[in-house]
Amino acid sequence: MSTEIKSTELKTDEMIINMGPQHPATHGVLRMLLTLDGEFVKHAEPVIGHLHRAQEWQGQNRTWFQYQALIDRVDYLSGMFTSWAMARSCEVLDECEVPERAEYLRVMVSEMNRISSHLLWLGTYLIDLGAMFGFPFYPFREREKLLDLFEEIAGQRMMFNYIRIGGVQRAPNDAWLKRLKAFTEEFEDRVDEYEAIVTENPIFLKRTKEIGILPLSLAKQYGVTGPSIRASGTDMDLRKTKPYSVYPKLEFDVHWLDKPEGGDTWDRYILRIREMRESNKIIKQCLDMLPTEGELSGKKQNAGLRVKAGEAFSSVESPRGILGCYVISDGKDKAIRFRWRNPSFCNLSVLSELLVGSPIADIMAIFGSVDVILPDVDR
Amino acid sequence: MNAAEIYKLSRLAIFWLSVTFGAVWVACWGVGVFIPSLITGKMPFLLQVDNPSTTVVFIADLLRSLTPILSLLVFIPINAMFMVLFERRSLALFTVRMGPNRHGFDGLAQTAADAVKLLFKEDITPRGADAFMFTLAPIIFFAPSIFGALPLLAAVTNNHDLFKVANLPTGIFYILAAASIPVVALVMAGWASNNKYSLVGGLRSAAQAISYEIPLVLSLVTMCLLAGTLDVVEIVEQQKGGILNWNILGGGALSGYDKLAPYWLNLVDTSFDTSAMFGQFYPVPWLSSIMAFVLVICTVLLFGLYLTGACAEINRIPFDLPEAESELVSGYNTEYSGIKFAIFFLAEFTNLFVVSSIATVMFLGGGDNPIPKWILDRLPLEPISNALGSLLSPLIKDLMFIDPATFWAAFWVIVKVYSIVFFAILVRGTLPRFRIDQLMDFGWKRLIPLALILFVVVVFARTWVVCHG
Amino acid sequence: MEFVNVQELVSTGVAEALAFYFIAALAITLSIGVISDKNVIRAGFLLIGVFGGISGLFFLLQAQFIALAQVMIYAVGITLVVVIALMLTNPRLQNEEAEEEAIASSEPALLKFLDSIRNGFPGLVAWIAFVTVYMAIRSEHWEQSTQTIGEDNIAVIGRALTTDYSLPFEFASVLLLAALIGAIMLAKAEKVEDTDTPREGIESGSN
Amino acid sequence: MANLLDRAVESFKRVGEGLKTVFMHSFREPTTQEYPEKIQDLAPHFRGRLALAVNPDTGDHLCISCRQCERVCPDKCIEITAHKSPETNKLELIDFKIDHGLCMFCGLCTEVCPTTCIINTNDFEMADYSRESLIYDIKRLTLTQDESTYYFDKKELPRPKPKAAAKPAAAAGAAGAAAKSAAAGGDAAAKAAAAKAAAAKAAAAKAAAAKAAAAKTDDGETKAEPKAESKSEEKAAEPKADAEAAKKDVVEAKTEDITAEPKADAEAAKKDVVEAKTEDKAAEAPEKDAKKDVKEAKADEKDPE
Repeated sequence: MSTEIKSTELKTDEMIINMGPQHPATHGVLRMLLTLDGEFVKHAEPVIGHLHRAQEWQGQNRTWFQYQALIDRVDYLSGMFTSWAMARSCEVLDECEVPERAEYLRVMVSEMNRISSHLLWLGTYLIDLGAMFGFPFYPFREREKLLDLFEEIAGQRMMFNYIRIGGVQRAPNDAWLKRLKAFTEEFEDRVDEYEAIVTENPIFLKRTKEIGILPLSLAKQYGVTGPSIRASGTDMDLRKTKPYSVYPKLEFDVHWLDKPEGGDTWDRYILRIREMRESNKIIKQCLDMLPTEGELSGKKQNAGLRVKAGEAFSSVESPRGILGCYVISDGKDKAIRFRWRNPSFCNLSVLSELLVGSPIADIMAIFGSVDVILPDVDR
Repeated sequence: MNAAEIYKLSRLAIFWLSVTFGAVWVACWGVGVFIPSLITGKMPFLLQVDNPSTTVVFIADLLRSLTPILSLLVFIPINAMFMVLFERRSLALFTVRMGPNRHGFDGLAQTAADAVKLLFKEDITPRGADAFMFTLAPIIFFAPSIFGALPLLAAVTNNHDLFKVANLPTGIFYILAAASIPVVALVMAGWASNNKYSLVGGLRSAAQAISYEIPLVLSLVTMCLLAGTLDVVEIVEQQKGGILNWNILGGGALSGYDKLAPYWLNLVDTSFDTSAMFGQFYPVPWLSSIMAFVLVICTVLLFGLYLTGACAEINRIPFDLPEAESELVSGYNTEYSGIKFAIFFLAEFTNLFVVSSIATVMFLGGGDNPIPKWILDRLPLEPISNALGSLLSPLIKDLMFIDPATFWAAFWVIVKVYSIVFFAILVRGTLPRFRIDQLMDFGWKRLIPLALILFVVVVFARTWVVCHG
Repeated sequence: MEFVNVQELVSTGVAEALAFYFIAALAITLSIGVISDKNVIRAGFLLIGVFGGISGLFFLLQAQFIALAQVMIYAVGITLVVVIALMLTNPRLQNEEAEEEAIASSEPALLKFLDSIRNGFPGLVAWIAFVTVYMAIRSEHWEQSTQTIGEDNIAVIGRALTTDYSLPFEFASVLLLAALIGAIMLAKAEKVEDTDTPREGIESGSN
Repeated sequence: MANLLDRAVESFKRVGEGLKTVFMHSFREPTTQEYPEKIQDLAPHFRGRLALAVNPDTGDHLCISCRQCERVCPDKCIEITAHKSPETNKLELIDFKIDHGLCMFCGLCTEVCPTTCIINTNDFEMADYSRESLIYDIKRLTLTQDESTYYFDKKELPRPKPKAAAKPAAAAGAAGAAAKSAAAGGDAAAKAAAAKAAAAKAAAAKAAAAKAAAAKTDDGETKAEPKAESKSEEKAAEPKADAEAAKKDVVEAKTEDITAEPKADAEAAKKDVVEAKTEDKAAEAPEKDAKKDVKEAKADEKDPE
């Protein structure tokens, strides 16, 4: 297979193609300015900003209580993590104790959210690769179950507003816990099914192996995090490297691949699959260890919520990587400055290096594999 | 157990197919048999004319000879409409959904509703497009799939008198030539749309079709070699007599075993020298027997090769690169809307039906009953068929309305064709698509060498075995 | 009951003649379109139609095999490849033409005259070729064959190709080779020199 | 070559496994529901369309015009109009508007509401033809009494205490508004009713009851009008008493609604109206036929629409 065509051999014209922002496979509104030589990318430039909603500015113009409700929308597939990152920064600032029960609930719902986010990624990734009509429905079926659970505990399916500064909003009832338990028990089998269809499928292997190789040094340069960098040969996972919440009490593995030359798209795929299984384990443990009684929040949840003056940064390990929130407060009802460190932005920016030299058909395979959520990029 | 949905789907298929086939047959009979017989005064119980004028005879002949074409023109689009529904319902089964079930009885009118909707949509021709070519492309795409299927008519109806006229001695060659035309339409559509994505889609489809036509044609040519003819009717005739005689199982290499089985199983008690007969089929007994099984393996592989090539030829997943949604938006039909898009859409399903029919005729024995004849003879079917025959004799003999052999041939053809279609849908529900260079690699480096090897092996093996003895 | 064969209907004469004139007219119209259409790609598509018409004429002559081969090889195979090669190599054909016209209009009269002679040269060659072929056809004395064509003439063709005419048959494959090489040459027509000057901005990474 | 064959066989096996897994799915029960026929029972805390609850026991409007929700709303989609009554020096609610086109259903307003007046219902079918019609005014926002009961029970909210010293005018106004909204905004009420699985059966009965109630309160209102001439003859001249009686009747009619059969309900409601009438001995009603009265009242309601 020759992926390099030299311009001296064949007279070809370069073609500039705008992929997106209305292209069906750009996951929202990414625009990619591609310079093509035949079918091969010579130069790729992601053009972002179509979804910019001034989320940081809004944080400075809304009270703490109001901003909690808005922040789920930054990364709409894993709203729990954005809420959590903000809550953690504010708790650090406020020196507020989070009750243990709330911590367990946070871990539980976050891991559920991690699974649901990865499930959606799995479905859409297979759509990107062309399995449009059958497989993508399976992960979505499981995701629906999780969303039902979210709806019951948080009130909505994606915009949770569940994790609050100081704790969580609501305690689950027994029926909910039972349903979650049932889900965790059948989920392993479901993942086995996905793997039976996808993982070793020869066409899938052909489409994903040996393409979009991301060397560790490049990944570090661009600040890539999450499963994408763990596929490139590092075990960086905040849950282990900088443990927070009740993660130290839980038993789980961080999967990573020792690949010095860098991981390809298939590696990133398999890591997400493994991560789902690990998250499932964490949820099971949380279900066993969750205290039945206890406070839900260390702070009173009302419109007069205040955070002490000062500045703080803290981060969580979201499904896409390290999600950090930097906040400055002067003790009044609004923050002075919010600054987000979004994993999708870094993961997206590495695309301009990853895509060069690959054919058009691989763009989607590579772009999908780094798992980018556009609102998370543009904020 | 999801009995309800499976039952609904089968009920839908049985209902629709029996109604459609019945209606098409009644129409064919009316135009092709009843009216010509009536005006030439040959219809029993009715007005008898002794010497019909030449004009009347000419009209009668014209009606008869036009019937096959008309039947295809009517049947193929209507059937394609059902295939769309069938595909959607089957995919719903695989994806634990229900599928369209609102319009009409169990969603029967869904495709019709979609077609009507598309009919009323604005028909947009993009600025800068070549309007003439843009309009011509869907027509060129759709027409060959109808006319290309013409020689198959006689093959699938057990060479019924009415459809005999549509047969050609070069049947399979004609079908292949017709099947190669839609590529022109796709390139035309891609170019005329004045859209980069469309253009790339059109070019891809051309590259793909030209590459995969080779293994496709080679597999069919190998089967023609085994059969010794290009005439599809003859190929079907040869395969008669149960599954062991079909081309998919050695192209008749097993017909010796098939014929000798009743003797070996002591079902026929004659003191017949079976070894002499065995020698007729397998001249060098041990080598020939091995070669017969080599042929079986080869033909099964050729069948797979044909299906792969056909999938690529009609742009179905995993070879749907010309309209790869995640890369090329919709490929060559990105700019199409309204009724032109509907024609493209229907033509894709028509093509699926035609290639499945070709597979049925070339590999699966056409309208042949899968049960070997010596088992069928032992089943107590004779009294039933006799009773039915005497009951329906006015319809069969006088009005020539029903031909039992044709009826069963059509029945089995539908079963086989829809099994292949179902398999194609299953594949569509499972596999991701290839990348274009991998597709080319797969075609040129795997399928074509495989086809050539199989061709050579079959040529050698055939000399040791008497096929279709 | 006897059913009438369509082929009989056709061979009665009138129907055949009508079909012939219709197809011939179509083919001639399309071929005029091929040489007169300024858009090369559209001309290519029209050429496919011309070959389709010719294949129809072969059908009328009961030469099914040749008719179908005509469709498969000429109409779909070769012409399509040529069209695709044109699409890939020279998409800006119309613009260049317009530029040339603009340049030509500003030239002095003598140059214009010389130019028109130069432009007329291919037409002249084509005309001479046509006249030659036409004369050759007219000068031949054509006899109506009394031999009836067998229903299954493929076997005859096959036998002929593998016995008496195997050498010409092999030579025919040279045609395909020529088409292949021609396509490559078309694509390779202009060799790009390795120079430091960037061709169109983006290549040098300025964008 | 052997390697190639191995790989081919392996690939076939994998593809076959995938095909088998997909095919075996066709024997599972569908996970989807046929939506308009079957509506999923939504979680009690589901954040759907916003609405204003009334006291499930008394029918009092719960809003105290404290404007907490208006302040906390991140989208500024709530607009409260209230004025301070000169007599009592207390806030009176005039109008309450929520722009559901702006609302993001975060539920903060429900969290801060001190009287659990504003709640998230389970209604999510809010599609409309214009942006303007997404702005709900107090009539469309206020729930009927039994809808409030339904949500109070479902969400397990504490029952509010009835207002001890409810001022007559305010009470009449609020009740009037509530009843009007229930009847006049007929489609809104019917929609809300349809959303509830429990209330689906009694929809007809409710509509009838609501109309009856409206008839009653309408009556009260006309009596309260100072301009009405015919009132000079009245024995029970106090409009306040009338209004109170009417309200009580409504309560009775509605509490019966919940248990009784739809038809019987309607009858009961009508009867109640009749009884109320006879007790009031309203002098301005010339006919004794209560049914006719109800019909007239219905016609009246339709007029403003």
